[in-house]
Amino acid sequence: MTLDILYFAWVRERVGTHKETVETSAATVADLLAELRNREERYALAFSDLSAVRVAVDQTLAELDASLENAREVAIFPPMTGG
Amino acid sequence: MTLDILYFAWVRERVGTHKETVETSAATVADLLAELRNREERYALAFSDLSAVRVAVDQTLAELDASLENAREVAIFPPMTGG
Amino acid sequence: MAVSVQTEDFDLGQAVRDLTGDRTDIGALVTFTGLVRDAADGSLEAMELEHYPAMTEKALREIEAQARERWDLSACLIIHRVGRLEPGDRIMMVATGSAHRRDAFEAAEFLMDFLKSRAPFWKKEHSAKGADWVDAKDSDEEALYRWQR
Amino acid sequence: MAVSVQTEDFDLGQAVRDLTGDRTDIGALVTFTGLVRDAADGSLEAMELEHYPAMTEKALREIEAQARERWDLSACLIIHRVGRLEPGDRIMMVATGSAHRRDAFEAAEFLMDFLKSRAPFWKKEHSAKGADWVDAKDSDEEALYRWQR
Repeated sequence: MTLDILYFAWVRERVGTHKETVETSAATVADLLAELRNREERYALAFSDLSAVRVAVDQTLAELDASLENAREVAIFPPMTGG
Repeated sequence: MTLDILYFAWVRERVGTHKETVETSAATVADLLAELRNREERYALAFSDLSAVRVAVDQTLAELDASLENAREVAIFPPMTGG
Repeated sequence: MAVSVQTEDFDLGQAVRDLTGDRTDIGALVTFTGLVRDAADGSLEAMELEHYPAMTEKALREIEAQARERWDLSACLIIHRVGRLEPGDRIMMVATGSAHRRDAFEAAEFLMDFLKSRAPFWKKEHSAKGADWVDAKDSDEEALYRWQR
Repeated sequence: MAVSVQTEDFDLGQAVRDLTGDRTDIGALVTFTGLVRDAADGSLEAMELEHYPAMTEKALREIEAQARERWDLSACLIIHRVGRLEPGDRIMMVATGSAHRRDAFEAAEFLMDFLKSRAPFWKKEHSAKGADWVDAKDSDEEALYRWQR
């Protein structure tokens, strides 16, 4: 499956890109993060503490164990600081 | 003692005046109200239900048993509806 | 730190600009505006606001002082109109500024709860059927309980 | 019923006038304005607001819909700025209008609590010492608990 992955705030800075397209067979968000962590050091650094990371699947907030079935876009970012 | 008495809202309408000056020896607000009630029917009507009446002594909210010692001005009115 | 009792209308944006100016220590600003609400059947013609002039400003200042004592407020404003108003007209406003939103929200609610039943204003509603003094609500009296300590 | 994500500033008074218009069914209107607060030592130079454009409006609309479901709101507005802001600048505002003040106050607090930690915005603070992403506060996460039912 082809997924667009977006990064925001310090996750974006650590990964070094705002957006990339990946080919993956990850079943869940957690699987995808594990796959990325194993790929390169910069991902391992960005996702070293999973409690500091929030995700959205297709523009909706999701848990780490959320399924990626039919997903088109995953966003990974730190806890939000709006308002 | 000489006291200015002010009336507001429907208390004013029932008493029929906004302000009057009375000569009284009432020790408390409750004494004053009793004195007025005995004076004329319109006061008896205005103060028939003391739970519906609020008072201020010298521009400060007070209880019915508040002393009138050194008081200059007493105001009598229904529960307030500001805001 | 301002209190005004007036017949004229006010502008919410301008009032807040006057209050905060160029300050950079206010992170959170809450306002409440009370407006004349028409009856469900559209029968309200006017609302008349009577007050006790010698006491009103003093009462508002005391309520404001209590709010400033309980919360960390960097700015506070109360404007209350008196006289004849029509449906949709602004009746009054409060504004509270603080470093933190919880202080600003709680202080604004506190000011409103006390203004409702501890400031010497009385509302009379005029309609084709006649004029009636607005009854104080038990719920407004009960709203004060939560601020007891 | 309006949501806007924008770089431009907004005017609180105008925003409220646009929202309420000539309506006469709103008795209570609450606004919250968030402003860039300087550091205690005056060292903050700028705040940069990043967001997730494809998600932001959707998230704000969902938060607004939740508020409208829980409270009797006759008007609701969220404006959130993005981009570079300076100390004292307005960051965002919400406005809630209702027949009754408690609904307007609670809904505004609810909107703020959810905007703080459930809308995709991230703040970065710039000072002479460098730039730092603002940490989410535990207290903001805890603030959500009181809305659970």
